[in-house]
Amino acid sequence: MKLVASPEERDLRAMLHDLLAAECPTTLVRSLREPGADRFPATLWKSLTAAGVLGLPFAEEYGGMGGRLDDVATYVLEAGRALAPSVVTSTLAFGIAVDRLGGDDLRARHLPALSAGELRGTIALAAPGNAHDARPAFTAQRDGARWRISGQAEYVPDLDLADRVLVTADAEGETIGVVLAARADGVRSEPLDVMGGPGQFRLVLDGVGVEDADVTAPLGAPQLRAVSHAVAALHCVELVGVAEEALRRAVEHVRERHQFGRPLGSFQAAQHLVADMHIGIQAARLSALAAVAALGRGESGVRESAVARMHATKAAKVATLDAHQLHGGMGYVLETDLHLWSERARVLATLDGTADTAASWLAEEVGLDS
Amino acid sequence: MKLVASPEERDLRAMLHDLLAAECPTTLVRSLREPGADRFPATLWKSLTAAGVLGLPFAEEYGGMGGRLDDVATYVLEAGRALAPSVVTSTLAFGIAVDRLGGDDLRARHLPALSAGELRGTIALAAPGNAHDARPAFTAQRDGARWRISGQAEYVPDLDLADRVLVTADAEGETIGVVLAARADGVRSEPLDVMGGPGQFRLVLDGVGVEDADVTAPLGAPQLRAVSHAVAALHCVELVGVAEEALRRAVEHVRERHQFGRPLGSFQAAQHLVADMHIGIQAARLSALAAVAALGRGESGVRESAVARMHATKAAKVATLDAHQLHGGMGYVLETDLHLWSERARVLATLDGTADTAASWLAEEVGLDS
Amino acid sequence: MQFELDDDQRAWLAEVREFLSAHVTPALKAELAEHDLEFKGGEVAAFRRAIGEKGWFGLNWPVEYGGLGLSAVHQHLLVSEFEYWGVPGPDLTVTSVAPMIMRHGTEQNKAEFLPPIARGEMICAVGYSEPDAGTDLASLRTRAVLDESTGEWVINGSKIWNSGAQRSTHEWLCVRTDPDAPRHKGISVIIVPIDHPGVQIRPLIAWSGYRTNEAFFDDVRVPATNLIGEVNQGWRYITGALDLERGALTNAGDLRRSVEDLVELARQPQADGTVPADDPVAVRRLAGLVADVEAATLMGYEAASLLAEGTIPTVQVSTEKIFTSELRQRIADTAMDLLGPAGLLAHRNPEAPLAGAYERLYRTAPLLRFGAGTNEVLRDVIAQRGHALPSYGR
Amino acid sequence: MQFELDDDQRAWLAEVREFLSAHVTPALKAELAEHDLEFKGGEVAAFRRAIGEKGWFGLNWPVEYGGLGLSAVHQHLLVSEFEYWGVPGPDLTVTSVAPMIMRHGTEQNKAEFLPPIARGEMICAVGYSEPDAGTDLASLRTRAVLDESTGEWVINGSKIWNSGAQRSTHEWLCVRTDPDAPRHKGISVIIVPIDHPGVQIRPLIAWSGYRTNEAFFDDVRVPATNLIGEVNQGWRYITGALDLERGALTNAGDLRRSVEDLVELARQPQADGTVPADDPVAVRRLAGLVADVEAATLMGYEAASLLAEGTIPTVQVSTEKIFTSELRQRIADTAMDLLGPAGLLAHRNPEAPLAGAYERLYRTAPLLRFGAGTNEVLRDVIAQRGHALPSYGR
Repeated sequence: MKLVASPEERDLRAMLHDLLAAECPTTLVRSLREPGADRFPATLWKSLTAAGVLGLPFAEEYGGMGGRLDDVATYVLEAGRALAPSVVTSTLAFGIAVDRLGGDDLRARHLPALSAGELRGTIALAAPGNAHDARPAFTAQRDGARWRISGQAEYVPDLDLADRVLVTADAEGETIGVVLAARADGVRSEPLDVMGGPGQFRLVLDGVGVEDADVTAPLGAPQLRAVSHAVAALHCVELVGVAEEALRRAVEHVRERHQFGRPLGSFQAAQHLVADMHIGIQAARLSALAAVAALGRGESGVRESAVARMHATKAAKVATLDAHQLHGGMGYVLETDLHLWSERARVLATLDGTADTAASWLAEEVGLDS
Repeated sequence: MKLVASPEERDLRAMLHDLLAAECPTTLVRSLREPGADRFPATLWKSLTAAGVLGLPFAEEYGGMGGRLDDVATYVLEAGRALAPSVVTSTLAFGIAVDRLGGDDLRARHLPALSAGELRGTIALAAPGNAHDARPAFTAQRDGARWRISGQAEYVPDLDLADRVLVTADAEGETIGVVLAARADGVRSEPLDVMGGPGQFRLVLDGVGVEDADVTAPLGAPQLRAVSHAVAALHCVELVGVAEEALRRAVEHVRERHQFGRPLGSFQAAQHLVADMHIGIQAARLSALAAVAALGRGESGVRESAVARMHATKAAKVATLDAHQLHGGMGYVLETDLHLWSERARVLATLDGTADTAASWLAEEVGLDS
Repeated sequence: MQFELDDDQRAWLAEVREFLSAHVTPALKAELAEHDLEFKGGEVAAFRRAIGEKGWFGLNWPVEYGGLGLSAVHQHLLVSEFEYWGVPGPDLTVTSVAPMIMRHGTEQNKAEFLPPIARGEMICAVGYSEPDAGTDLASLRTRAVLDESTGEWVINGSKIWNSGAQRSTHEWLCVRTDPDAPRHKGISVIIVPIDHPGVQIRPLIAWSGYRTNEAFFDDVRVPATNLIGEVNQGWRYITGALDLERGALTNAGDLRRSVEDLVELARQPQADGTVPADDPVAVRRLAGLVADVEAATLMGYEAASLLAEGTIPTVQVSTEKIFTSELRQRIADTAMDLLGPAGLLAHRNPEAPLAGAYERLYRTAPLLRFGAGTNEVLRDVIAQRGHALPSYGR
Repeated sequence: MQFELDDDQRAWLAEVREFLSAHVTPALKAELAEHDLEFKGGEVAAFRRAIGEKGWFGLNWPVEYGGLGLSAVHQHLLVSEFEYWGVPGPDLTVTSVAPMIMRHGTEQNKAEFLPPIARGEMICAVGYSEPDAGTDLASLRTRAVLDESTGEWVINGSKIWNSGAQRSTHEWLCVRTDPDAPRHKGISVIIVPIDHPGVQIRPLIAWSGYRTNEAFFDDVRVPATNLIGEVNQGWRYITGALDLERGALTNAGDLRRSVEDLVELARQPQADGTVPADDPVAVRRLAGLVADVEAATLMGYEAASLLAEGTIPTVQVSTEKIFTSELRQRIADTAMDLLGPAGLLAHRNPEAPLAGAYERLYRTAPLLRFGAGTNEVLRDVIAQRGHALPSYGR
């Protein structure tokens, strides 16, 4: 037990921080969400690929960096601060799912391309609003040598940018993972206009044909949950990054802005808002990293994931809303950008499950389910 | 709709405030809770009787003042501030129950003596911790011309000081009210050592015989709840008084106490604690008085009672605990008395039901019971 | 205290509701959903005319100023009901500006400005805040200098959060008229027609989608008689107006509607078949909101009752403002939690629950925590004015 | 970062648990329930001797001072585990006073005081606060004057919240030695044997039932060598000790136990047959507490990890102190809500759930919100030291 970042962890974080500061300014973030814009951040993607981000957690034999899930968390924390486009995390989530659920063949076919930045992916593994509910949304039916996949899933992120999507399907009582080409025949994608702009989709599969090679062995619920919780825990880390940046901006504002002849930040009420944001973020940061660590170690991690979500959703919502309070009107107009973090916080605080949802996972873990 | 106290209401409150300030100092409050002390405040009782408090809500034909339930609230608010012994409220609750549930005969036999300060009473009408649950705790069996009452109830206040206790009993499927002599044969009283000292009792009835004249006509649940909610709403008003006094003491302390060369009360953090106590108390005060008014008008008042409890329990707990925070060590030692209010707050916040319990009443009222 | 509406109040509320039943049409609601308050002409304009015809813009003004002479409680009932129905009612011009003109204006001020306000023809944007002075109004720097030769005030400076300027006829403008006096002493209020040369408006779009403005004043000239009341006495007028504004902004009519709608929504099956109200934890949170709206409603009645007695209930209105603005944020957050991912859907999405009302409320809610006096400053007010705690030198 | 115990830490924890299994007897628990920490001799005294024999009073002291030379993480694991078992472990004398003597004391200080502390023979009451100076320590007025003729310090004044003085051997006393210097500059620390003539102790009983004291010093004389470190440098020593004290006070071991016990209790039928955990709202509140205890535990590990690296983690410890003290109050309040009227029963009532533990916790909890630095001052610390916000002149 040693809750201090190692020099390597600090270096990685600093490198990613600098990279994103240089190549992911809010002008980029904003331009990607303009109506009709190309949502793919090509230049940033290239830099992140070059920095090894897309291959961070994968074995070197698949072109990866051989890192731990904790290293992905280091990236995701900075991604949250910079509001880096979610296609990076979605692609990493796809890779993690393939790595953990697929066999050697699926890994070998996808992870090298993914690590090289040449393949983009996403997943539809858990129920919207409940990362713990990994029941398959689709059905798979034998059709000769192929499978026919049908059904629909909602709130699938970055489906518009993905080359591949990993879904789960009920194949006559067994759950299998299926890797689909996102633009195959019978795949329909409908945008869902959510807070903060585009990025979420309804995925409708109407008898899409896949080969056996694109299908995993039967999967157990714990195995599936370990993946959906790992992704959810990474989103918790992202929430922490979002919260940290909202706090940083608020602090910067109240240091500079004077009212009543003194910096706003010299008022005790402002300082206590900052302190409370800080406390909430500390709880969220430690518990989110603990969840990633547990899931990275291969544990079920449900307890840690639940704790992380309960703290991270709250910390990010409070930090962004209180950042608005500290900014006053100055943070409320669109041109000052703060709302971008507030929206990301509220969206991420919803998709894998709210604090109440996570509390139900935790209750079950401690024997309080009735 | 006019939420400003009338001159008459202001006068009554001022009179009661002065009376209690003079005759109910904390030395009295403290002496009544000493182990082995006589818990009856004889001198104060006399003054309150003379001031008409014991007859406030009863018709003049029964020796009462012909006031409204709102007038009782005016007393109870001041009683909360002064921590006036609960035997007064318990006796008023007994009177209100007799008045509302009994016939002319029961009223005529009890209310004049009660108004004259010659009779003390208490009630065991609702389940402990749930004022809305008015199912009878006792059973009544015919025994010739008499009834035999058996069963037990807990957290009956001031049973040691009461001459009469009104309970409800299941008489072969119908619920009846029963007025018992508190020291009749077969009545057993066991003290429950609760936070803040003596005052609550277990009442055990073992075939106690009563005459028809001591029994009410069959009562419906709404009728019984209207009484238990009226008493609970008065307790909410008492909680408001408790909170107001905790706030007053805290404000006085921070005005006088200097730290870092200035009054504690000049720190913005202290001011915001005070402001938040104030806000909570305002919500509690208005909703508690609204509940008393609704129940005084003869409405079911469940909604208002629930709202009042949700606000009053919270406001009183927060106000007392934050008063401790503002006092620091000075309010934490027994000799400075603050804990007397804190204990009263926590006890009253529990007995008729917690905020969560009250929320379940409210949910039912707005059609959210599932 | 009387916790029930009396006969007169009940009749008044019935009249208001009858009016709303007749005039709140689907076309009006559709226009509001699309354009908020920003659309000139059309359904909202017609609705405003209908209000003017009832004389309700001056409902609580004395009869001598063309008002109906009704009480602050009538005003409160009307405003809350308009909020409940989700339509704009009497705005700050009639609820805050006009009362200050009545109380402090010269006879000429009253004669010149009150009748057009009562008819709904004169609408003021409120020019208090400046880019470098947000909550700290007293440090404002917009200057007005009297040109003795022409008898005109010459105004230079700028204002921010100048909401509604794009559909207003005048500015109720706070200016510094004595730069040498202590901060609070050299301030005056001047009425400036918005179409005057030298006035320029630049839109600012808020997170809520609401449009507010910056306003610039470049050698703007108005007659000396446009000064309200006495010169250098403006601080009193604007603090009085602000108290009234807070009162008007903090009714809980819209919050009551939000919570009622949410309770109803929670009882319906969602797209995935689940019913939010089947979850006792969701029900507990809803019950908390219901209880809070009840308290907020009572706070509103109390403030109105005190106003009707002739006091400006500064502490009560501060309490109500803090309570309702923080409640608004709780409602929005609870609603989004209860609705889950579907709650993220924005209002143009046909599947959005209640046309995305709560997604929007989440974005709208922050404003009232810091607007109209930050909740921090108002907490100071409660402590200092309500409990005589010493100022710490702000 | 490593989120698991390593082999060494696991072995250490096993050793601590083995010790506790052997020594935490029903007799010890009974004495603690009856006498808290106040009882001289008896089971608690024997337990303390057993700790001393393990060398655990100086477990994280350097070997040169008679310590075991273990890390702050070992210390943290031990203290948390002792808290979890509900028994007193190393107290402030070893966790805060001794480290300051090691860091700042003269060679004679170290030789004279450290060995008896390590043996558990010297126990200090901490004399900081005075009746007129609570949180504002720097305004203390207890005076020490050096009598050049005898080479003795002569001490006059009084202290409050002098906890444990009745079972201590010495005072770690904060005194003013230069009345003319600025507030923070003229302060020194002097060790005063408690049985010296002129020292008087008056009990103060707290709401929790805990006994603390006022201590009076009337011409008390001690040798000049009882001064710790250098004269007029005491402010540094006590602020350092206070940071360590906060760290020691804010472990969440007892809170983890409280929550685990409450979860267990909630699953049992109460006297009236109802099971609290059948209520999803109760379960939701319990889950919140479980999540909070996990976060508090991680905060404790983080602070210990930083301490082990040689930094005094002021901001982290402030965060942890605020979080755990407010959590303690939530646990107590939630428990009482869940238990209903039975939760009001005090500990001598045989029917009280868990011997009235939560009724008592409700009374104990307020202390740690204001004690050891009020949470308000510590929030200032987080903002000012953690985020470089300007001091407002406290």
